[in-house]
Amino acid sequence: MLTHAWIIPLIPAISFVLILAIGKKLPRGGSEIGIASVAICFVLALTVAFGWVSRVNDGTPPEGRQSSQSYLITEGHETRPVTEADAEAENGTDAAAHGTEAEATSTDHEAEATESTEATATEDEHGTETSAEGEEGGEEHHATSAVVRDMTWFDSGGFDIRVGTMVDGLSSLMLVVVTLISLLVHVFSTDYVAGDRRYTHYFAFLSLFTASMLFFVLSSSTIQMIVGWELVGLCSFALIGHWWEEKPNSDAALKAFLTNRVGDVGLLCGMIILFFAANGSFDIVRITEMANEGAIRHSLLLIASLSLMTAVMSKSGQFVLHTWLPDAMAGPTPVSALIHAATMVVAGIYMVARLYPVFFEGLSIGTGNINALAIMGSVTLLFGALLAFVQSDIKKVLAYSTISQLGYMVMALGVGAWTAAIFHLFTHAIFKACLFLGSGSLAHHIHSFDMKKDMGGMRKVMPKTYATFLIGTAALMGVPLVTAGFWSKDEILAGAHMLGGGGDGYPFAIVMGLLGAICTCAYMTRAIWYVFFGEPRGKSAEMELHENGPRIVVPLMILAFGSIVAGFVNIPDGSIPWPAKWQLWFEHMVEPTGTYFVATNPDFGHPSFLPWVAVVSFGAIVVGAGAAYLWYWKGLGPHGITERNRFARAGYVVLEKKYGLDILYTDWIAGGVKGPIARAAYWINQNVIDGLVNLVGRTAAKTGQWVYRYVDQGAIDGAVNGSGATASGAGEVLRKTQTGKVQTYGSYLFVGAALLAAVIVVIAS
Amino acid sequence: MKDLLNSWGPTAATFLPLVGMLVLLAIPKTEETLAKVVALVTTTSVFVVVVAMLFEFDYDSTGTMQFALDKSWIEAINARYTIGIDGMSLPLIVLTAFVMPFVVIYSWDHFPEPKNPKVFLTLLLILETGMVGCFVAQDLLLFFVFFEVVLLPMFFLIGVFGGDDRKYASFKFFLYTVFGSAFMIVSILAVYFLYAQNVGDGTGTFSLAALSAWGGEGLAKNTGILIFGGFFLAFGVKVPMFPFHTWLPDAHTQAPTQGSVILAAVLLKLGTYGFIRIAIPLLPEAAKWWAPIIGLLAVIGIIYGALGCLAQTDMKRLIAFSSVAHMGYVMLGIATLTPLGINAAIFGMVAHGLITGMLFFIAGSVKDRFHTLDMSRLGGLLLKAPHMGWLLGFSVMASLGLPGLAGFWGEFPALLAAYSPAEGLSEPVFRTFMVIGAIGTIFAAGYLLWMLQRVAFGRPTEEFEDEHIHDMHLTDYIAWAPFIVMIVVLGVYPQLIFKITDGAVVQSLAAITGN
Amino acid sequence: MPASLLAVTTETYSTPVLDWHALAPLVILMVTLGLAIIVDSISARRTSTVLPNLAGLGMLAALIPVLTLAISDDRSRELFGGSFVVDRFSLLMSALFLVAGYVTVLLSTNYIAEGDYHEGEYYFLLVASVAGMVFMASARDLISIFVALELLSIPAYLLASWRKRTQTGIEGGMKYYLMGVFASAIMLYGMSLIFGGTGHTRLVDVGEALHGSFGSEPIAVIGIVLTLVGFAFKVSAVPFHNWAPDTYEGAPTPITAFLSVASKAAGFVALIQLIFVGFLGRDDVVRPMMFILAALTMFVGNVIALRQTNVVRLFAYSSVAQAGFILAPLAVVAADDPAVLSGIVESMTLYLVAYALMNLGAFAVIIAVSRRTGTGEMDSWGGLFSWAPALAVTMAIFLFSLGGIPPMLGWNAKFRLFDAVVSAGTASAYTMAVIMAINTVISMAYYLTLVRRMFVDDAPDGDHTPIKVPVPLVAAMAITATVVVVAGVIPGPLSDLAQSATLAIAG
Amino acid sequence: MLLNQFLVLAAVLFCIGVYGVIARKNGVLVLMSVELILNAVNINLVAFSAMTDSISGQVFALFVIAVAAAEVGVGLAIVLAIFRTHKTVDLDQVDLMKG
Repeated sequence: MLTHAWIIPLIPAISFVLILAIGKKLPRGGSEIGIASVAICFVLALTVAFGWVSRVNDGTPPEGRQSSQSYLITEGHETRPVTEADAEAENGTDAAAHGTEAEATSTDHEAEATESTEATATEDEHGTETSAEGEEGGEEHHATSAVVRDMTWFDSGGFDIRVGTMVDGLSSLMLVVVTLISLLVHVFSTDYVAGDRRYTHYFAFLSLFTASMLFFVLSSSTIQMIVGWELVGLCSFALIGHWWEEKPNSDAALKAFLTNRVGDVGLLCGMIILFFAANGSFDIVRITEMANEGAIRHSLLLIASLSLMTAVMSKSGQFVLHTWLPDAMAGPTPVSALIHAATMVVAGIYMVARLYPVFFEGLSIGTGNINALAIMGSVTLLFGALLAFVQSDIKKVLAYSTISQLGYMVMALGVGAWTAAIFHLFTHAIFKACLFLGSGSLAHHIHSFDMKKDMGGMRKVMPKTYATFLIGTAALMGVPLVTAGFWSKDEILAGAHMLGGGGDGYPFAIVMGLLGAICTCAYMTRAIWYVFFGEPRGKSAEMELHENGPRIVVPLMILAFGSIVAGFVNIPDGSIPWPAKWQLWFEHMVEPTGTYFVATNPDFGHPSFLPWVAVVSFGAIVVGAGAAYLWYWKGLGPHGITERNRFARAGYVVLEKKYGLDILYTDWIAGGVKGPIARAAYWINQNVIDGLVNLVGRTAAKTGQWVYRYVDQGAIDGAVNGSGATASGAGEVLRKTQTGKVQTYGSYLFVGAALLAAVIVVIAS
Repeated sequence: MKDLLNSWGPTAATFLPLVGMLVLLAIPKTEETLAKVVALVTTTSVFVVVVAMLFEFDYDSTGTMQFALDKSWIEAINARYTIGIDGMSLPLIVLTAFVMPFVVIYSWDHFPEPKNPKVFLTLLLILETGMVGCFVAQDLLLFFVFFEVVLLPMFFLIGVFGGDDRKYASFKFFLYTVFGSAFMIVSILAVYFLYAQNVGDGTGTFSLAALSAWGGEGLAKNTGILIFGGFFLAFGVKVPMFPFHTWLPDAHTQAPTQGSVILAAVLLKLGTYGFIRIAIPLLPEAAKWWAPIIGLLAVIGIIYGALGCLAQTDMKRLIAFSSVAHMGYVMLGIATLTPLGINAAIFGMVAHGLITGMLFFIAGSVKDRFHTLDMSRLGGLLLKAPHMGWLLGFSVMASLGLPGLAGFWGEFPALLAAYSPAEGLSEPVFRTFMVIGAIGTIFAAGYLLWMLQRVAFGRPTEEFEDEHIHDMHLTDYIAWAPFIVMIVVLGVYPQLIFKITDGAVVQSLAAITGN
Repeated sequence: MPASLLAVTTETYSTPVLDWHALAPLVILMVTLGLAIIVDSISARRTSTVLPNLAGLGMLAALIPVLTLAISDDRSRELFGGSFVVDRFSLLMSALFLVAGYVTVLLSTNYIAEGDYHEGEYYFLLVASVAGMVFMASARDLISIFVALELLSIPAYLLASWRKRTQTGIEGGMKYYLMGVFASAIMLYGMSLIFGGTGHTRLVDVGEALHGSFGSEPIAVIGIVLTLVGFAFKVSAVPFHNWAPDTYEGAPTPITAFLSVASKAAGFVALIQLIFVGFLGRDDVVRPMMFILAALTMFVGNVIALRQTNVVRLFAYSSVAQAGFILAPLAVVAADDPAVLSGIVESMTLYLVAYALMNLGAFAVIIAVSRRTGTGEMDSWGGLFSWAPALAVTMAIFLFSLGGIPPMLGWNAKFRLFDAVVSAGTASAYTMAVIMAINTVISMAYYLTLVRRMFVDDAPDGDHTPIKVPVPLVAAMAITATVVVVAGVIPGPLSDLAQSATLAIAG
Repeated sequence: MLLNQFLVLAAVLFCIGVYGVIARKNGVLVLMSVELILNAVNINLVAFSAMTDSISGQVFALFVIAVAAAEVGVGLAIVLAIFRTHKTVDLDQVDLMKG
């Protein structure tokens, strides 16, 4: 199955076409096709994941997988090589990793006549190196290389541009996450958008999105990543603008697409630089290997990684280019859950993780104490968290929360905690999807997301939603030990302490991470208060509310369940009693060990569990959530501090903050954050950054108009028409010489002849 | 059959339309349906011939001239009727032959005012002869003749069947192009005589093969540069490159839909094709001197075209301006003088032809139904005519270079090539072009989506709220579907074109790349 | 003096052996002239169709010996001590004049018959003028050139004044006449200087003498320049062009066509003969003069044409500009490069043929259209396509041909002009080519204006009644349009013809 | 020496003639001026003929005389017609067509 992963994106792609073609005629408007296809994908994704797990565990592809493939429509020669691969793989048990890799690639060559021999050499070579280094390094598990299968996409100018699939732990994980969330969102949507006039189109685009996302995560070449990257952007555009009759919705869609295009410039440039840096190859394995081996100049890697960071900035909502993401909440809520929380927005994270050696070397992550990626992530995580404070729209709270959490992941990658980032990606996808779908469930009847105006006291009417939302929130806050969020966030913070020049790690990252954690707890507590406690307001008071049906609630429950258990796949050593076999199982399975990853880089490492980090982060929860609790439930705290003399307060802070966390909390968190800082941040966000974005748009349009009016129609066209007019004007002047008097003509004739004679006598003699 | 095709295929493809035209002339004016049938049969048979050649084409040697024919033409100056097809021209011939039948089908019930199908179809057929002729001609003079022949029917298409401002537009179109080609004549002759002096033992030649083989060796640098300048003017106007582009928006806006489609799909390609077929192989050294200038004008065109689009209120004019930007990518690819870049350029030509053609079809149909293209009066197309609205969205996405659709493979590889231009060209300069070109993609998305939003999204304006708007006709479906299919197919499997062009391009650049 | 004169004659006189075959075209024309007078005087009805038919047949008949001479052999026949030469060049040109004359008769038939004009004298003068032209094609002596010039001009003055009862008609004729005699007087003065310096009137001898010591004297330069000015007037080169627009406007339209085609061609024939047979020794004089004239003529003619509102005046300026194009190759004459020389003559010959065809055709359409509109104003051409599509298409063919757009004949001819210019390979040659290129574009602008009127504009009065075109006009249009299109697509035969014709003179 | 005097005479005549053509208003006088030029030419031709001892100059002169007669005949007819239509022979006033 690992070599046949290409089927997975194909299924939803076919489903997209089918839904568009015949969806409207089906009893359920095409949603059944969508669900079926995603369900199949999910099963296949699990198959791939199990395949990978077995591959890691014993270096042997699992038996009997072919049976599950037999129903797939494949050409005869496509299934055969796998059998051979399996057979051969059994022989090569001693040199497990090497053998497997070689077979995987060699069989591919048999299958694909178009495959170049050069690629074979690379693959084989890299398989060998992997196993060799694995033994030397004394790693406890075998180095397991990715299964790459590709074919020529096109040849141009002597370059062989290839397309294919690359299956390893990372992509297997993404397959599972994407198909799982997508499946649940599909199911949820059948109820949520029921009766929508574009029900069929909605499911069609969900299918297309799923296909694109799966295509993206399976990419074996960077050009393929670009393709997937843009296609998911298209789906995002289409789904944000799903209700395009209203201008704000289409505005938001445009904004999302255009902001992403800004980042795409970085993506294109970065990928182009890497293409030539790798001597003309888009192959991810090749690029990363060369980056790893130092075969690419550091300056190139630096420029490439900075360019690619722009792309991350837009796609993953990092600071400055994040403004499209909150606006994207104009789309249907399940879309927000799927695209704008769980999957598409982590494409940037995935891209960095996929090309990690480029960033690791380019930004000197292993040896520096500060780098652009870490700064971007940490600023985003704090900034996003602050912004979440002042939202009254529950989806916007979650959107800013997503930005903040994405900031965590980017920061984790920036400080070298690769696994932590991916682990957080995994858990976040689950609990944030849970929260988003929860908010959708809340708003399903009242059709409003305004916490302050239209919600309140909803825990009584929607107990199941309440429960799941609460679990999701707990995971987001990172309630220790029991929630998924705890384990992943904790690992990030621990990771920030791990690498860096002089063993100091990235101290600012830890600080920012903790501050972000406090804010996160506070704003989520605030949101819980507004939504579920107090008296019903607005629409929720006017309407008879009741819990939603199973198609909405069941996905919530599954996700809530996931929000708890997902953390236990990567329990660090020495934290809680846990079977050794399952300790760091996630890391073991997902983190690549081949030469295309930095695992062999001496600067790279893994964080160990740090109890004090856990304690501190627990403290952060207590502080954040507690403060918000006191503020909202008990009405405590200096309400209205913003009205008082800020200058005095500033002096007070400077003097008093060393006295302890409670002072810090009182003035900074509750008063400051809730008040001026968050508001200022929001003001900056709406007016400066967003304003800037809008300004750029407006300026472009204005410039366009100016250029068109003055340069194009004025100068250039003017010059052309002007030369015409000049010729015509000259004609008018010369016309005057035709006086009509014959003797004038006569004088022309004679003077002309005389002048000619005179001139030519001079010239010719 | 095969032999016949081998020697007479291109000739048949070129002159069948003329035969059709003669038949058409013999038909009385009142027999409109018969006229349409004749036109359709003619264009279809051209397409059939081209497809037959497509099957006969030897894809392993795309660099050699196939289906070649060499007959005497004007003996006095050694101009010959030399035609043939190689990998560089094949995609464009197929594109031309592909577009025409569907244009005729679209015309079935969309005849522009004044409704005179006979004249209209006659012009279309003459146009097809000119276009196919340009792509098959392997003799410089023959090429020039076809290059100019194309002008006449297009002039009348715009001038007689165009919009309100058609006088000005047709005039401008014609004069601009004549301006360029007048200088090309001088260059052609200069090449002819310099060949005679340098290698031809006093005998000049217009044979592209011979001239390319010579490649301007032994010429003074400035001579080459000036001669290239003549070609540059002619082809630059046709492309059109900034700052020779101002005829294009007017021509596009005023032309009837079919005219716009052909203009965008094929005519503009004559300019870029001229660059890669004639200017660069003939004068590789001069091309290197010109490349940075072409590149600069190309990226200026990209940004400038985009800015021009943002200022438009008329949908068709916006699409027209977008051509300036898109052809900028094509020219950027050409300016790199690398096989990668020129392959991308050819792909870009085909893709732009399909996509912009499609956009013009839609714009024409919108005009047909709403009687205006003023975007402030349009809106809610998706509500009024959902199928057309979706297709507009599709075309917009293709046009802004969405991967997976054809537009991307013209754009991205061109940028890719700009990173590493041919030897002797300044890398920093071209990398700057690359970045500017990449920034241009933002603008492309900007104006196209802006147009989509204003035309398709939202609700219809009061003016059209209650008016019945007919969604697509059967002829629309028949005419457009192939375009859409091709856009998707080429987008998914770009090798279809790259495989054809690669060999020929590599060979034509041999003098530059040193192979 | 008389004694010596007598002595000379008695010593050398012998009865010249006349080659009647070579003279046959002229003889036939002369016979036609005589017949025309007789028929006119005995014919009772003044509006009979006999005269035009007679004139036309006479010219066609004169074509027969031209053809037989052409196919007889390649030898060039010299008569009267080399003053009168019948070679391929003169034959081709004679044929051109005869065809042009015939087409003019076709154009005139209805025009003259329907207007209040004298018919008998008209055709008589027309044939006389054509005879002068045919004579010019063979004249290789200063005297015979002069006589031929006057023979073709004096009838033309009268023809141009044919509308003598209208103010414009006689005004145009007067201007043509006065400028004509003035120019020929200046030309004669130049010829007298050349004769004085060389002692010969035969062009071949003049050419040899110019290579000698006289050739380097300034007086020779003045003689050459003044002589050429006389023919520059004839081809209406700037600044000797002013008569053309006024005369063209005032003259009967068929005569306008005749003047702009045949008379101009005769001027070029004389120029070619003078330069290639006589003045080649001073190509350094001819080159700058022709460069200046050609450039000025193209620019001035084209630019003023842009501002014309009357179709006939537009064509007058167009014909001025076209003359500039034809002059252009003369700006690169190089005595030492036979390839260039033959290229120049060939291209000019070809262009003259092409120009004659397309201009005559265009005038045929103009006459046909003005039959209905009764005016030459361009406004009256609006929407021609809607009420006379065939006329509009035919006119468009001629206009595009004049502008040099493929696949019309004009394109090929113009290309050959470029070809001839560039073949010299000098800097001034390339400059001239660029000037020609720019002027091609300018000229296209006013040709297009007319096309636009016909196809894009609406009929001025909304009158769409079709037009009735008389048969002779249809014939004229059909002949010219067919040749223009066919020879444009297959230019081989015509250019072969031009090539063979030029061997004799430039060889 | 002798020749030069003839030539100077011819040149002076030529110049007078040119002046007359350009400056005189009366159409008939303009015709006469043209005749002056032609006569200048004739003097030249005959003088040269005598100097070079070549007969063709005299023949040429005869032709010129003959042709001049024909020209003047036509010219006078045209001037007459001008007078009929314009009621004047002042050439300055005959400028209906211009531009």
